[in-house]
Amino acid sequence: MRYSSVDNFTVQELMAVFLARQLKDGDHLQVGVALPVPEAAVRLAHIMHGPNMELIFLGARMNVHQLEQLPLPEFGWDNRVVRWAESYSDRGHRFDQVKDWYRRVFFIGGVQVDRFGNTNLIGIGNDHQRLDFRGPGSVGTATLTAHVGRYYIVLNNHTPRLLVEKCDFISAFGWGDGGPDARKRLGIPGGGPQLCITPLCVMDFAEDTKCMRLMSVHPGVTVDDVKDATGFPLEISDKLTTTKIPSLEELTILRSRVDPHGSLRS
Amino acid sequence: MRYSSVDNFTVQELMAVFLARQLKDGDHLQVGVALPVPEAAVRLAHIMHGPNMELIFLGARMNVHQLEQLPLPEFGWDNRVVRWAESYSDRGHRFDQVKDWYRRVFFIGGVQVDRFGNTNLIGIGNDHQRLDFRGPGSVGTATLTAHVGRYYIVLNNHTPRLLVEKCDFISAFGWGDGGPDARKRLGIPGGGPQLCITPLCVMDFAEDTKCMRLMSVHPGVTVDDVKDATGFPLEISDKLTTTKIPSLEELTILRSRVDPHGSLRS
Amino acid sequence: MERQSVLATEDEVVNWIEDGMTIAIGEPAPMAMVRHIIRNRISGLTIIGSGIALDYLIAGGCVSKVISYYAGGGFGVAVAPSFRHAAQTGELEVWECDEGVLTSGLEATAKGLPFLPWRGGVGTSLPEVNKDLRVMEDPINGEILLAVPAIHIDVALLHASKADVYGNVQHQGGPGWIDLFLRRAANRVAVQVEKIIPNEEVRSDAWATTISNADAVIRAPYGAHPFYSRGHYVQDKKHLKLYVDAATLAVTGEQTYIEEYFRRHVYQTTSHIMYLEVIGITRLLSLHEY
Amino acid sequence: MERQSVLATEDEVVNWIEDGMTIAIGEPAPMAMVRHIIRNRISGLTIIGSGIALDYLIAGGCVSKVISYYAGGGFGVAVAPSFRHAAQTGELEVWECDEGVLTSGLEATAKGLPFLPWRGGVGTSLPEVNKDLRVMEDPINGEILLAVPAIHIDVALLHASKADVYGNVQHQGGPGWIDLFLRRAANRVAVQVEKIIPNEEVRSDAWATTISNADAVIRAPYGAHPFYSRGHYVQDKKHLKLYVDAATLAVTGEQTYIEEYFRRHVYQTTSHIMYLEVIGITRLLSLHEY
Repeated sequence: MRYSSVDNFTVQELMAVFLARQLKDGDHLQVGVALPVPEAAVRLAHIMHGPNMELIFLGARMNVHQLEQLPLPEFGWDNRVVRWAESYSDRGHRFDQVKDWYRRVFFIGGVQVDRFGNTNLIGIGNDHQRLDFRGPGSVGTATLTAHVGRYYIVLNNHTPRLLVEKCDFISAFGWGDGGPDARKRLGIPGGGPQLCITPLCVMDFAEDTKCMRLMSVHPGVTVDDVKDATGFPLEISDKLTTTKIPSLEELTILRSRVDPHGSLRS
Repeated sequence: MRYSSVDNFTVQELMAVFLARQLKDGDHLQVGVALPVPEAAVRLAHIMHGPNMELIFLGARMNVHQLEQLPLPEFGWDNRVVRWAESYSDRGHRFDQVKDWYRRVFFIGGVQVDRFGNTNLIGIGNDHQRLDFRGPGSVGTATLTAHVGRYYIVLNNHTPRLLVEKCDFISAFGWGDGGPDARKRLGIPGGGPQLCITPLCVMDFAEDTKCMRLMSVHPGVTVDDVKDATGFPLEISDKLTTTKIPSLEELTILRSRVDPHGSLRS
Repeated sequence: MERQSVLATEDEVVNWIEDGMTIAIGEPAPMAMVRHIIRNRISGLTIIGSGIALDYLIAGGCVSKVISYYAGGGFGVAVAPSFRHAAQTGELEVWECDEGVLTSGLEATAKGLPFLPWRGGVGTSLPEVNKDLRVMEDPINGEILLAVPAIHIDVALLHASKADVYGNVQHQGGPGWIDLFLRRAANRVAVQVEKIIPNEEVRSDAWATTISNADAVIRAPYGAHPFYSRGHYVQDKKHLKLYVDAATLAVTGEQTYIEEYFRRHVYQTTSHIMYLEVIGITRLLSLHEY
Repeated sequence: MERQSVLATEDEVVNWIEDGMTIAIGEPAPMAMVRHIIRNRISGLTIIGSGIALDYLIAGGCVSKVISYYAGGGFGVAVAPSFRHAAQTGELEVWECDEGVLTSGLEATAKGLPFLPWRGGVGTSLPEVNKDLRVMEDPINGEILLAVPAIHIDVALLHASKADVYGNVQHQGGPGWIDLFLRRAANRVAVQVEKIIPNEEVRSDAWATTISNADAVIRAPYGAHPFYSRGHYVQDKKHLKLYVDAATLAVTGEQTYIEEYFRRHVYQTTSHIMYLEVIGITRLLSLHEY
């Protein structure tokens, strides 16, 4: 989706800039494969306000704040990103220091996401051994979402089939059946999903119920657009706003230093 | 103890040569700190008949068959031995591959050793928090003896206080209360202690009872010498022999290539 | 007496593999050996693997069960096509897990334990769809955890930069994240390498040795093609698209293209070197990393 | 905005340490910090450590409990003298374990788990003399194992070859076997190093980085003296014998020598550099490795 504003930015660019603003200096940022919006967001944040961020890609740890360009990888498994490494984050034992993942920030998608931020990468259907749609699998999401300090659900689409009342399977536990102690009751230490960012809007989770709640709509999108595209009754924040558009500086840095090849504009 | 044979070898040399003969090509040999007899034995075996042995010292793995000299380390923590390393055996995760320890051979001492080959490095006394003699602690012996293919008890002394009916504490499980299935009953996979080698004799473990049994006495030692020095009633093998003395070749290699400074002769 | 070399041929290693075994496929993908398994029409395997490399073995008819945390696609498909089809029709049993659950099972084996506990997956559907996982209470604080059973591997196949003939392997740019877990849990491990190096080079930087005592080392330059090999080449996107398109068509009933793909790249060749001849040196050299 | 340095002084790090905390001492021994703890008369510590380095802290009056797998001696004594005496009189609580039990407890913490199971120690006295260890049946096959509770560390103190100012540490000749376990289980880690190196040198061999995100890096050349530091110097046997003899006499009631030892090497100095001046450059340079 391309906005016809003065800046003529795309919704992917809007999402990346929004997400970059959520990231704090000192965060350890782990991006999975094939997620260009978070990939761009962590690079932009690192350049703009995160000299002490740590970027974790493909098992390598890096701090590349001083580099002139931090271009997006050409494809998911582009190992050239490890040329920036200062160390390897796992050295053959990926999960030997999850204790310190309270500093980590993670980004997750899904084939289904429910109103409590539980996500499904297993598949759609009733019978696990004969699914209607077989998903790619959980990757590391069950483990990462259990331990990271906070995470963001980032979706490339916003449809009623994707944002559902209840996932057929849960591969990453968000807020379970709801309530602020949903995770604590199960002894899950990580801070849980914070926001869900889609091409239409940004949703947070209501403090008391941990139900997904419309927080801001992107420029040109109406509340009804979002409601129609969502498979569950959506709460609306009483502070509902329009998603803040990228500043000139943000967009300039994004395009010149992070996404010179225009991946987010195609 | 120095024998007045033609070769004039010491009992430490006798023990080292005997032990070297027990080691097979392909064995992975792990020697703890401050055990000069096993240190010498693994080097001698490696040179004489073990081109595919692996020597493990201080977290380093090495195969040094081709070296002219494999001198004993000057002291226990002599890190110069790691200069021969081909890899590090643990890389910060010492116990992440115990599955393959069936290939490992280990050597153990103790402040007490009982008739079933259980060993004690914790201490002597009744009250653990107020011991009569506080030992150095278990090091890695509880774990190693549970998993290694086989191990040898090697003692610098042979006294009734050391070789006891029952250990005050057991830090490494040998054959428990006896019987060939003592280890299997507890699900302990390693092959257990094979021999106990002292300055007086070599003892094995009777097949049916797993009681320590006199297998050979060193030259000049009588069966009564051993009985008097042992704190439990000792079985005598019906194949009792005298420990075979070092050959000229063994002693020459030991002295010229393994122990040029004469640690085992002092 | 001499120290024994473990340098081996593709044929020697494939002879270790019997129908029905559990075989692990590392990352970068050991494609020379993957193709040789397909070429030898081994079947009924349980594969621990991921992504498109896993898909090759499924399309090649070798697999009845997968232990997989991820079978993503790329090149226009979200999920590896043969995996997706076989899983949906029920031809393929899927042992559902995530990375942390899988590595716990692999670590249990390597540590000689029947299980390891893990927290990741608590609250999810994993213990419902995978009955081998048990929800347990920890014996000390009573916390809720998953008990993951030990996962055993008959043969692990890996790809790396270099090794000496004694099985000392050194990766450039770090090993793939799962390779050392697989190595530690496997009864036997065979490592394809870009280059054989002298033992002296190993000793000159012993800390760089990532695997010791490999049971076999196979010389296989460009052996991860069409995937990447760190320090050597990037993945061959054109070739991968060719495969993915052919496999995607195949699951819709049009077998011609995948049959032609396998005929040309697998069945008509008898070795990795012949495969490289089919790909051609021009294409291979175009895949340089920087 | 700039990336922050974690370069710290001995004083800054010792200020993290409060009476009664659990402090881990790596190997090679971080003796500059060990001496600084004694100099600052911190007490009631639980120490995870081993050997003579542990003995210093006990002799220095800092320790009420040890989590130790090994307190061997050397230089004429079989067991570290102050440890042995304090353990025998009951002044010192000993959390009895072996290396595999200890690392299981450290790994549990690092993995965010309340416990880990371990087989080593089954059948031994360890669960009798250490009530924190529980004999358990595994929930899958019913095998007998030990459940080892998570062991938490407030501060881990380590010694290494080199680090950049951002906390990327590289060991020469491998880290001590337990250091990375300690690092992963610790809330904070401070690493003494022989040398500070530029970040570019770290990047040029990222695989050599053994610890990242150290909370503090302390420049301490010869900082492991009188112990060894791989790649730099061997242990100072004469000096260690001096200490062991003094400590051995002290536990027989003759305190003069140990008091003089501590006065000269710890209390009369205020920093590691002053300590090195006491030892003298001639002695230090005599400890070269090869």
